[in-house]
Amino acid sequence: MTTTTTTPQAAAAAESLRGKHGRDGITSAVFAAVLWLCLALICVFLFFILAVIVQKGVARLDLNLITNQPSKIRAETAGVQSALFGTLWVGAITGLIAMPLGIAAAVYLEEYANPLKWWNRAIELNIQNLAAVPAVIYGILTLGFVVRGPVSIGAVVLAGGIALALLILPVVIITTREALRSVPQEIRDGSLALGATQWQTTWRQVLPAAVPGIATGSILAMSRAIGEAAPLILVGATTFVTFNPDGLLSRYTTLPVQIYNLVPQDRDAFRDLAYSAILLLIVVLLAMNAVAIWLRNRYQRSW
Amino acid sequence: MTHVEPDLATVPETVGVPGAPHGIRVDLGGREDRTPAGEPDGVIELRNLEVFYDKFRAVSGVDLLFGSQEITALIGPSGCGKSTVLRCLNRMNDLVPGAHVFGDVTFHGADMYAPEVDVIEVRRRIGMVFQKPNPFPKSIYDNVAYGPRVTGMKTGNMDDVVEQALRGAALWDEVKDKLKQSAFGLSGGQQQRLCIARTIATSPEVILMDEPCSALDPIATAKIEDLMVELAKTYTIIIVTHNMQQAARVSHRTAFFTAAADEHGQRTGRLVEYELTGKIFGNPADKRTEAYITGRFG
Amino acid sequence: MTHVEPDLATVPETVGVPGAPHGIRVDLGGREDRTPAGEPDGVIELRNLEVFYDKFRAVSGVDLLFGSQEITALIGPSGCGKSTVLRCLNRMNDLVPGAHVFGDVTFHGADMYAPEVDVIEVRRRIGMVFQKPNPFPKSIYDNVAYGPRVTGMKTGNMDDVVEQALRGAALWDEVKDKLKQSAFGLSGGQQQRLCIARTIATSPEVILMDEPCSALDPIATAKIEDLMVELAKTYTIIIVTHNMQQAARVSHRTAFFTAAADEHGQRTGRLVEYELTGKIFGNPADKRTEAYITGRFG
Amino acid sequence: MLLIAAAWASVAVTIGIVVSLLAPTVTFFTHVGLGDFLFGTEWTGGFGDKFTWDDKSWGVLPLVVATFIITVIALLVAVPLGLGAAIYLSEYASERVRKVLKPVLEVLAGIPTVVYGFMALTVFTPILAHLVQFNTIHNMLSPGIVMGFMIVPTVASLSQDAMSAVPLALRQGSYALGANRMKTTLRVVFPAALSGIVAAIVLGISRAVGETMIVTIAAGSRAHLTFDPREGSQTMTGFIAQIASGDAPQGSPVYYSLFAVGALLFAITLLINLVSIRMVRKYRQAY
Amino acid sequence: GNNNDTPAGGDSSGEALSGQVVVDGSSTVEPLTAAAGELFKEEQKGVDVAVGTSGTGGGFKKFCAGETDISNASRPIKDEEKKLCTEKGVKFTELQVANDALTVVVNKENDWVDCLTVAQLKKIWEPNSTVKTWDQVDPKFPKEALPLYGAGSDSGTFDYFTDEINGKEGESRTDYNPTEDDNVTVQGVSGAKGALGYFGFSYFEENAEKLKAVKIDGGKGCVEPSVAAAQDGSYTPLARPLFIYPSDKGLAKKQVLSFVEFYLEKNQEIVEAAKFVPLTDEQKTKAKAELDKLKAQAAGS
Ligand SMILES: Nc1ncnc2c1ncn2[C@@H]1O[C@H](COP(=O)(O)OP(=O)(O)OP(=O)(O)O)[C@@H](O)[C@H]1O
Ligand SMILES: Nc1ncnc2c1ncn2[C@@H]1O[C@H](COP(=O)(O)OP(=O)(O)OP(=O)(O)O)[C@@H](O)[C@H]1O
Ligand SMILES: [Mg+2]
Ligand SMILES: [Mg+2]
Ligand SMILES: O=P([O-])([O-])[O-]
Repeated sequence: MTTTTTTPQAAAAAESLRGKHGRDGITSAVFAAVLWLCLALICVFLFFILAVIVQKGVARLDLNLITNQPSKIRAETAGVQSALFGTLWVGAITGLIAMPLGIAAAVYLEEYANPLKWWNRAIELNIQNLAAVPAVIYGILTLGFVVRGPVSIGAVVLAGGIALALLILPVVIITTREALRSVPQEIRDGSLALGATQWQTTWRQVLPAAVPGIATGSILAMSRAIGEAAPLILVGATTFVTFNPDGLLSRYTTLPVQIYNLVPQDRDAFRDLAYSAILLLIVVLLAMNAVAIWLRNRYQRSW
Repeated sequence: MTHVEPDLATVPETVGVPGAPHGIRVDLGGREDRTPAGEPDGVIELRNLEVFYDKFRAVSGVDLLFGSQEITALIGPSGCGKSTVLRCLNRMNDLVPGAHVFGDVTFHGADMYAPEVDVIEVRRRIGMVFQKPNPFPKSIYDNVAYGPRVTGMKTGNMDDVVEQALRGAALWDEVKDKLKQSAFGLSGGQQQRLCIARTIATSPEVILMDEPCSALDPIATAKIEDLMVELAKTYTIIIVTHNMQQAARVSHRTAFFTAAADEHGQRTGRLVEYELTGKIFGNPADKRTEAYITGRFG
Repeated sequence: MTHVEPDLATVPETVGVPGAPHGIRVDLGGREDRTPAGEPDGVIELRNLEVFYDKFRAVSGVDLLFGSQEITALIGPSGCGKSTVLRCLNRMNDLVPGAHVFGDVTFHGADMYAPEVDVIEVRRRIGMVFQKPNPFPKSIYDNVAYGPRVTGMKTGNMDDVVEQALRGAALWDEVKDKLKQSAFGLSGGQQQRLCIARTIATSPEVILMDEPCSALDPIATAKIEDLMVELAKTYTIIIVTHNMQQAARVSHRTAFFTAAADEHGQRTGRLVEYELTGKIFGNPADKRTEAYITGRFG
Repeated sequence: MLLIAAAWASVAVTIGIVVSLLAPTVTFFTHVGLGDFLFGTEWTGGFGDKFTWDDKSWGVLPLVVATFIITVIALLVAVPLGLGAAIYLSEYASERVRKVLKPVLEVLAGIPTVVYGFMALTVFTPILAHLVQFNTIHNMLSPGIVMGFMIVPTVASLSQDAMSAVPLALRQGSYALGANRMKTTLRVVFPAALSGIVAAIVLGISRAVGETMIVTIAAGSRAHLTFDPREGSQTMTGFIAQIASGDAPQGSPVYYSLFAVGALLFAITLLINLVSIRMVRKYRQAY
Repeated sequence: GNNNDTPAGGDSSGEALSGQVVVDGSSTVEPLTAAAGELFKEEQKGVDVAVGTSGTGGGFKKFCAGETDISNASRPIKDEEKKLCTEKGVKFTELQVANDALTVVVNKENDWVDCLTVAQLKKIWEPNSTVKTWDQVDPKFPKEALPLYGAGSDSGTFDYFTDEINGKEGESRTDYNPTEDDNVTVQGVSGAKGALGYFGFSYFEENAEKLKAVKIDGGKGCVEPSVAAAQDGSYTPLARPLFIYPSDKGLAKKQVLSFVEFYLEKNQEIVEAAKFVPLTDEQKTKAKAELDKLKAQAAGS
């Protein structure tokens, strides 16, 4: 495409188009480099943390970790089975409480509530606020109402599940609403125009279409819950437990709580164990995140 | 959204309408002969219809009588309230927050907005097809069977119902081998016909269509237009369209709307002219209608 | 997006074009007399232009010579590649991921795509106005001053530059008292003129406009059209429009594009006819042009 | 109806929080003046029931200041990094790069805070000790920095959403006037997305203020008024975690102080959040 | 599980037990009870021992509320606590399970201090103490900052230390780093050259390579903390007994009684596994007698 600059006039035009913004180009490049550096730094930090954990944790990442119970005597073969099971129990309870409640609330707000009514707006604002309330506050709430206070079930696994369910409830509601909102209005109109009721439309069209979004959001919320320690320490997850929970009213510990107790331990063997437990927890969480991402990519729909 | 340019070879040849004042050529598809004369034999009637969205008056003072087994086209520039009027006819406006409907809307003479009326039944008997094909994310079969299922219709064999509806929508031959496949696999025109089949499956009397072809290419458009003409033998059809050629080609009667601003700058849609389609395009009574159909605005 | 219905009183009366084959009435706004004869005195020239979006060939084989201080209209059905061609003219296609431009694009004979060309300079000298008015969320003043500032133009007093540009866009009187107010407070038509002022402020030679009036009401449209005619005394203007009446009213020359599908179903845009506007609307050489301007497709 | 009940559950939770915090807090303030609480500079709540109402050592300022300092440090890390990353992802990165990097950021947000806490204590504090002279292993600098990285995804992801929501037309308008990418980003996109960006930062602040494990582990449990980030000091959340895990005897002053601090924390995050919601509302229809 | 408790009564030996033993209280005693629980589980697979660390004071609060079966304590129960338990109808028995020597520790690199007198410790720790650097303790010491780590106020260790050093239980300066978790003290002291802290002997033993124990001069010369010194009483005033307090209600459950029996009978083995200071023969005999009384009680009820 360089055959055209023949006439003197064209040569002048070509000259006039030539770069006058060289310095501009340099600042621009520096700016891009700085941005790139920001991302690089974040990634370096992440990989550094993961590397430290893997390096220190891989030594004790053996079968003992999940087949054995914690031990004060035999640091070298101690495991975290009770904590792993505790985490699963608490996670399951959290999910069973938060998901139906959160999804139901989201369906109400998105499909039924009249957004012009003040009380619905109040609920909405309230949920946004709850999403920013610190986790320890949920711990205090559960401690005051469930562990002691009116319900008084004590420091049992159900109480831990309730604390975490309250914590992620607003997140589940918000992400579910997002998912419902992304189901196009045409689907609803189409169903209603055929004579389906609002409930049939919601149950048979909107919810199934929103399942991937709801699942993704819920999994991310659950993975946040499973990594939480602060509220559980408040509601009395016990530190030394050598048995797996066997019911809703069983005492328990969870992986984050166990890690909280293990890492600063004096014997190196315990610290290695702590890092393995961290590794185990992160593997569980990354697996959950991966499922969420997979779901998102797999079912992402362009309507 | 993709917008498809017509393949010229398939655009039907148009014929000049004798007496069209400025020579604009509309194609009446050889259907002038079927044009009913005089007042239509009404199925749905609007009297002094007025619709508000909150405080905003979207349309006002609309009187219309829709003829049975006819195709009525609603035309007019964007924002003049065509869709609003159409949504009044099967109470879809109930779903729009803030929408309020005043005036009389009667179906075979019965007030459609009376408190005792079952809105579900209204919607079953007055079906609707939308601008963008909106199949459900289900199989083709389930799309068609959805309406009969949710309305609890007493149908014999569901397979038969589905086949009937798909045949009615001129889609059966194209999909009969892949009924269990997702409806999203169909082309836009097929999807729109599927939506029509879905509507037919609930045995409605009236079918409302809001710009049913505006997302389709000319070939698909031609198919849907043929289908509409076919369906008009059984159903009453009311169609909103932006495409005047389409209105001219398929409809028996045409209602032209426009929106005029009042002293406060509020723009309210009004019915300008309602006439046999041949008359509207051949010899409009109103200057505004003429300006619109000759392409000077809109 | 609101779409405004025209106030009929302001739609200019049209005049029949003698010899227009089917009586379509186009308004040449009394500018036939200015129509230059023969080959235009070219500012930008396209030779054998071909544009791909990834593997998709959007337009192909376009040869065009845009005349200096003329208004050239690009018309054609949706998807025929008008916007694509327009974006080649100031290298906006560089920003579209996957877009590749082949063939020659010359500006005063100089290759616009040569490696040593500063694209910033190209865009400063070949301004662009978009379909939807897109003022920045800044004050009116800052909107106009933005271009000179970011391109580091050596201007004297910025206030003067802003005033000149706003006057050039016939907006000064309407906004001179509220220069510090947000541009979002302006009406759609004013916003579009602001965008034109913004473009003028960088002293371009050419102004590209992609359907600049399609989001405007008829009054605003009329103002912009008048402005274009005025601007054509100083600038070279290339406008994409869907509105044939508009093309007929303002342009000196018209290029008609269409897109035809090849054997694989790939639809590639091609230039059908490029002629003086009076000729295109009065006596098109190509059957497809005729079909398009008589409203039979598109 | 069940659905409505579910929606009201969120309100019930709020009422529960307020009720569970309010009554003990009121009791607390019958003994300690609000002014003494808010502006007192000495906090001995950590000494549990050894202290009585008369000790006049219920000034919450040390906890608040520590919370503030750590939050500021966290923001100094999170805001530049988060915004840099957001701008890169929104304006510079290709779709493919974005698809890879966003999940990476999410991983950062998914790492349990206990882990961050121990990383701060056992890895970052020793590294920082090469650069800064610490008196104790507990300090506010290290948890602040680590917390900053923890909230980077919050800031980055929401800011990126805000910037991506800026209409393409504005960018095109800028490019067509001859602006380059940097100028378009800084002068058009960034200002247009500012309300969303501010909201993202505010959400980051409320996460930092409410974060517990990192500070409990790495900032120590000594509540004292200091503005020196090289020293450790207990934060509000740290105090709550310490007392609650030590099981404060019901009825003792420290038991009530737990709720008073909890109420203050709740009030602060509520305020921050209301401001952010207001801000988003106000500028939402900007374009 | 907690719902399959085995009621006590009859001969429990050889019989397979099940159920939970819920223990809370002193963080000093926790490793010992946890070790006992672990060893017990080898004999009784069905019994689960859960051990919490709320501190001696915190533990008694739960204990008296009936939430736990056994409370660990690093000091004898106080009169107020007794009263609280009586009010709530919780009866209990005190059993000594080990000895301890409260150990004052400094950083390994601290080469200026070897022995501290009680008076010097008091100067450092008394309420409103203004000591901030070592030279304020003794002009011979360098001017090195003196960060302090100590037990949290819910702990028996705090009560014991303040009582012995400052002369009144609970009296202490407040501007130190209080913690229920002795590992934090280990971290803190090993992390700063001038730092000083105190905790139980077993914690020191496990961290002997990281920390340096300070000899204590209680008036009879400098004495190093050691097993022997703790047992023979020469390590004054910081040698102390460690206890468990089973409740009568707890002992009514077979698995709890059996656990307590095990705790005392296998005391030597448990104490060694957990690296604590064992009981003297005299203390053992006393504990045996208490145990027999309990057994008789259980058989009688
Ligand atoms: N849900 C709504 N809330 C508020 N105003 C509405 C709503 N729907 C439509 N309107 C307004 O009512 C007027 C009529 O709208 P309507 O959609 O009926 O027009 P239309 O003729 O169908 O236009 P188009 O051809 O663009 O579809 C318009 O001014 C529109 O902005
Ligand atoms: N960014 C893009 N990526 C891929 N394909 C594109 C892109 N932009 C346009 N196209 C395709 O290129 C063809 C020409 O598009 P273009 O926008 O130039 O048409 P147009 O004539 O301007 O149409 P309209 O009148 O609808 O604006 C169309 O088929 C369009 O789908
Ligand atoms: Mg409409
Ligand atoms: Mg275009
Ligand atoms: O935990 P303590 O042993 O110090 O009570």
